[in-house]
Amino acid sequence: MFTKKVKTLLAVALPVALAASVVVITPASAGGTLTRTPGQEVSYKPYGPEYANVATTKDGNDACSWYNTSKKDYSGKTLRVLTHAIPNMGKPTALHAKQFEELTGGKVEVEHASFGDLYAKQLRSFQTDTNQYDVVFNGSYQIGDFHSFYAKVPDSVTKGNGSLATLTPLYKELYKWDGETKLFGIDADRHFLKYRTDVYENAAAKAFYKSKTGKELAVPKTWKEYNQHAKVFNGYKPAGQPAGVKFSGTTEITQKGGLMFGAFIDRVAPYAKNPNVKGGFWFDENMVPQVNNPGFVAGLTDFVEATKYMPVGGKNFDLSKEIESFGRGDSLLSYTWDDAWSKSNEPTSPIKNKVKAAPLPGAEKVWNRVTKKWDTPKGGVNYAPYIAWGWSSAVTAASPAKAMAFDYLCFWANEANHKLDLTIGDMGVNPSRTGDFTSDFWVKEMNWGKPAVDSWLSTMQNYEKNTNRVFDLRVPGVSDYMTAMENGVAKALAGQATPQKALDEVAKEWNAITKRVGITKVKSAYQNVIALEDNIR
Amino acid sequence: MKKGYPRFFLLPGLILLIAIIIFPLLFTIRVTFSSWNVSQTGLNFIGGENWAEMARDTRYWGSMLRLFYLSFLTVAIQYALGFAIALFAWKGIAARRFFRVLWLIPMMTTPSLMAIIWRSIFTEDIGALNGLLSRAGLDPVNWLTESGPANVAITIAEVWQWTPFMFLILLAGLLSLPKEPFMAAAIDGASAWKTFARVTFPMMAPISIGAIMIRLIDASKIFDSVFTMTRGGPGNATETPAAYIFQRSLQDFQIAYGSTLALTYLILAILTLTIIGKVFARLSKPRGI
Amino acid sequence: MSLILKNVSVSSDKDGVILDDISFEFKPGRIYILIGRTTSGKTSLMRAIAGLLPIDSGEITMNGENFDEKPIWERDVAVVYQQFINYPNKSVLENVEFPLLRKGMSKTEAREAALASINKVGLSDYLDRKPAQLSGGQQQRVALARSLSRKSQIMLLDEPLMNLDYKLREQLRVEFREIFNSQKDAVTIYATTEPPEALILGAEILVMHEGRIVQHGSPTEVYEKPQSTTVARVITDPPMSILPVSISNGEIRFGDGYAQPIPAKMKNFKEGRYQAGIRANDIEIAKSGGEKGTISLVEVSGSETLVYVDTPSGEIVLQMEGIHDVKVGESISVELPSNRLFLFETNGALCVSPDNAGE
Amino acid sequence: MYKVLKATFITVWSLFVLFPIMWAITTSFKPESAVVNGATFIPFLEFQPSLIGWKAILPGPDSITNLMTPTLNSLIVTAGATAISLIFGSLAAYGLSRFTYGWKNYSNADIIFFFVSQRIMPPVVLAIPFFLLLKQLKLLDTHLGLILVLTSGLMPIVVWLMVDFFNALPREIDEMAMLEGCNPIQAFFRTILPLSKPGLTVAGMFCVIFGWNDVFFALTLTATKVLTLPVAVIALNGTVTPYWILAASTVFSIIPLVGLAFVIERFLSRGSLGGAVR
Repeated sequence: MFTKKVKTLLAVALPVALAASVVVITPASAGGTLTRTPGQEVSYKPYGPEYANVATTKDGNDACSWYNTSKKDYSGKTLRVLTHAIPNMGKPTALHAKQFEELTGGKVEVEHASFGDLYAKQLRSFQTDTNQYDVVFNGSYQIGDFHSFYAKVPDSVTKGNGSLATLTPLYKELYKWDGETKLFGIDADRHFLKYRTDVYENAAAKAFYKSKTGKELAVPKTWKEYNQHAKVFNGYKPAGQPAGVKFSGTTEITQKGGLMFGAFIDRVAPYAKNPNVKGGFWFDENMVPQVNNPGFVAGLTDFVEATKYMPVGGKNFDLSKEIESFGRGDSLLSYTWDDAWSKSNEPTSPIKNKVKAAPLPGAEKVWNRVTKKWDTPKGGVNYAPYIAWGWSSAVTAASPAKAMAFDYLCFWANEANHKLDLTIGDMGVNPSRTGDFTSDFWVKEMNWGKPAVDSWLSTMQNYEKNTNRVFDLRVPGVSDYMTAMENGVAKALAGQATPQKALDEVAKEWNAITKRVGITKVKSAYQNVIALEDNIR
Repeated sequence: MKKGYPRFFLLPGLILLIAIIIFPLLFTIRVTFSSWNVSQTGLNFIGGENWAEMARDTRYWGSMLRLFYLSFLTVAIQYALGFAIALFAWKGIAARRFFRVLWLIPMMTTPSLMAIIWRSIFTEDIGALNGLLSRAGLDPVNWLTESGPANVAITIAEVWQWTPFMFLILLAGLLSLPKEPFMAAAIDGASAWKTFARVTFPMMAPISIGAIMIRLIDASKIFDSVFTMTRGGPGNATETPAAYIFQRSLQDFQIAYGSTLALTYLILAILTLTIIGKVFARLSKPRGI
Repeated sequence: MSLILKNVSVSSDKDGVILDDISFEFKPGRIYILIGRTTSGKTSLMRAIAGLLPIDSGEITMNGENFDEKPIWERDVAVVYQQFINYPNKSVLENVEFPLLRKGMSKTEAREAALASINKVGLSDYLDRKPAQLSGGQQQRVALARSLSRKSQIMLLDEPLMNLDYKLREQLRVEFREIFNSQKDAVTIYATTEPPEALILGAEILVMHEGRIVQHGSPTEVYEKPQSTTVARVITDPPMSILPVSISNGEIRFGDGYAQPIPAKMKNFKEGRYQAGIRANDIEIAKSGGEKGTISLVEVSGSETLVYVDTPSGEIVLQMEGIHDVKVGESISVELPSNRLFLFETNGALCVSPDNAGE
Repeated sequence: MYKVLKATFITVWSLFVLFPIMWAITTSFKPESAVVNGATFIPFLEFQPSLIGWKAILPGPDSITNLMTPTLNSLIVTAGATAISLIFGSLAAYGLSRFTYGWKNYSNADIIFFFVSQRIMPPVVLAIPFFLLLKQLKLLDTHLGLILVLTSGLMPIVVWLMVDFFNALPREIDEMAMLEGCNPIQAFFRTILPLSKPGLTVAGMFCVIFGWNDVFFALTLTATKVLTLPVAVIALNGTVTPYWILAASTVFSIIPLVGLAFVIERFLSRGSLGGAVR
């Protein structure tokens, strides 16, 4: 009964499949179909109506410009690419794959996966020597798990007029492992504070705050202030509030498995990252986890308190819900990645021009793990921004087509593409090169408000200069450490354990992970993180 | 009869199944004695460390307990509701065919996709349910961030998805019942309730047991709804073994430890289901058909 | 050249012994009637011959070939079941053709033979019907036609008339006799619980009890000289009344009461305890004397009346021609003519049977 | 009273069944703004319907993903796994129904339990070993590989259903066939199989439902070539959850199976499902 159906199915399917393969093969046999001249205009418009409103730009002079790429011939060769779901990274990867195919005649197969699957799929491929992919995408914090499976990025890309030559110095460092560039950085993320100007720059709101607290309202300098503002304005109705949207104090990432560890680190760092204590933020010299020291506990206690001032459902927000919630005007304050920021600057945003950026809040005290005492910071506030990971990609060490793979990535991120990708919000490409930090581009080409852009750019430059920064735990097993931490934090947020008890459990779990992964392995990897934390490189 | 013929029937299926399953099973057993994780690839030998760790893993045993009530509760509700609607769809209902089709539909949907739809219904800020509540002037409920409501939400999603399975099996069973006992009951003047208790229900016992067992097996793997809707949260309030094993094995990539948990789970599940099966068999015997 | 069973035994865990050391030679061209109670092993014996029931020990040979080594489908045994077994998804014609095609007949040959066979059982008008669209009797005729058309060497019929109505039975019995007799080379074994059927079909009777063949012989032989009370009970319908008696002082005495002088045939017997059997139609209502009892049940069947009488010695069943007006609970005396008595040892073995017992 | 209760129950249950489906359908016609700014229910009144979700998944200039190839893959994989499970599963079920197998202390009941117990193992655990197995067999990202793996989960259902079904068919039919010159294999194929259509249909439907809806194995064991429909839909779950696209894809992917509900109902009404589950 079924065999009959299968036969009919095949009778239909086979000709279709054959026809499809003919279409693919035809241009390949003739090499690239697209011919380019130097400096010719680059436009995404031919690639679908969704790109109709995207600006055009001149082709760059870099090594992987459209013109230079069109000179290559990869006819008959195939690249296997594993990337994130559409649109974030998935969209540019697919777009540039199509363009690359047209320019070089090669074939680029793109597989999309959710963030969790992205990690699992490549790790599985690597651990079992299956060699399924030539190019993979990842979060740069996972470098500790993956570095040995990745090929070194050639100097032609990182130096001279390669695509990565203009990365800011901080990010050049972040894509290295033991001094070798292993990640192809196409994005750079920072966490920063986003606040609503229709409260912070509004006389009525300021008066309201003063009447409630007796203090002047200013952009929060500490997490204590952050929480207090959230508390006072929870349920308030700002002047520019979109109709029908309830206002609450703060929108944060609170769901375990939803990148909540990033939010937690933001809140904890200024309490626990002491500029006068060198040699480790996450662990001490003897690899004793610091995750349950009073600094971490203080940060978590704030976090737990803040859940009272979150919008409905706010205790179960992953990154996407955070973006969505703050983007529609749910709350006064938010922090973490750039996305919510971009969202609120989009032309259709209900809170356009009502949001500004500022550095992450600090703390009025900071734990000293050596003296086991709270220190009072210089200037009264300890700032310790978390330099969060961003999207990166890599060419696998086992790939039989490394040259083509690097050419593809280099093209992906060439000057012209990078510039256009920056303007398309949902692609997930954020400023990471020296040229990205001029307000002209954002104000003129993107039509963002100048005050907002200025506050944002100065925040980012502030981070480049700050010397008391926290970085991801870039060691093997980082996912284990982070999920264990998230699980403990989630328990505290849900009220199932006190912050101290929850983090004590995490510390116990961390010891087990360290033991499992191997203390020497973790320790030696952690030295690289310490170098970043202590500004040794 | 020669042995060849009986073998001809059983062996191809059995061998195919064993061939598919034997390697994964043996591999899983072997890997539990290794430390395969994200940074240690391959089958080294570390003795019973994983097993010892599991014994201490309160999160695992907590999820196991949770599974017990979650699976028994959902299957019990599914059975009761499934039986009820099967009785209604059996006879004496207008537009019978319409209702039968309608009530079957949830089973046809992809659980992992429906879990996303359920998430969009229960999501507290933009979800349908709180939207309706607010329109009715009621306060929103923390469907996914409070332990009680979160368990209710998952139960609702599971009941929606799988009651039709019970419904289908039970309705088919009802339709195949012989007519004579019902006539006899009618002649005796038994009330509707008595007919159900004395005739329908006992005659449906064997089929009920089969359906319940299969559902219990599948329900013990509750994963899609939990992982998509709450990720096991708030805290660990809705985490089931399948979700926890998924976290350990595929998110944290602790292949060895995850396999240890899974193997234990498998053994416990087989034991429990065997016992349940025996109990059912005994319960249904005295009334026998 | 015949079907020979040698020491065939089958036992099972659940029901104990099913067939107990059966040895018998079935000759071709003959009809054997297996008679016995429902669980006496008739069906099991047939299933063993057909190969459906594996035997534990012993040997079955057909024409000198060891049957045990032959699988069912090579034994060429035709079976008609008491239930009407046909292929539900095939039409009447297809049902009958099926075994013929399996035997390797060409399509035209098979069709011809099938049509002839269907004609024989009178179903020519129903060729295209599915079995479920036929009455019970018609279904059984399809089954018969299927078996008959095969012309097998062995034909087994397991109470084929059991589930049919009276008239059809009568009719088919007669037809059977003709059909069976026309199959010169085949061994036909016919199982039944009903003695009249056995008598009508004639041939050789095998009486089965508890997995054994307890007596075999021609119908008259078995009927006149049942070798035990068991056989007597099985072979007699309505059932033979069997009562304890004692012989002493030239008298035969039922229980403690009713006594008669011993008939000539029993003169030589020692005094002591025996069992006496008597057929229902040999019993009469006593005009005077006789064994006294109470009527417990009255059955009218056709033109005869069966009266069950409880007496101090045991239950007595008598058959009377015509319809009689007797009521349950009435006292009655019955006369048990001594010249019609079968005398058995207390262990059941036959001592003596009356003259012309078959009448 | 009873009638009122019954009518109420039927109404409430039907609404409950319909609600998520209606919600999915309305959501699939919502623009982003009607989703992320709070719940909306009534088209035109509360939101302006938009085809953005549907355009994203159907072929056309606005398509962000190709669901046609995945649909074809799902069809092939489901049909293949169903066919193999039905063939091998019903053979085994017939054997288990008609013959007695014994090995040491294990009886037919134990063998049946062995089959059914294959469903107990959570697929999560089997992901890695299956991955290694298929890698060794060079079957990763192939239809056959996925079909084999799915078969291990579907065959138990077939065996479970078909053993009961065959038990309900009179043994005398296959005995008769054997007496009439069929060996057991011929008896099965010529007489039992034609009688088993209702049972096979039900078992096949369960296979189709469970096979079509599998996500986990398809996610783990395939990449670009054998992307199945549910996996393609789940891969749309990006940084921002596009509920309107997901809802459209969900509706799209359940349409073929809702057709099955009609088929099942027809079988029910004809009563031919009866013996299938006894």
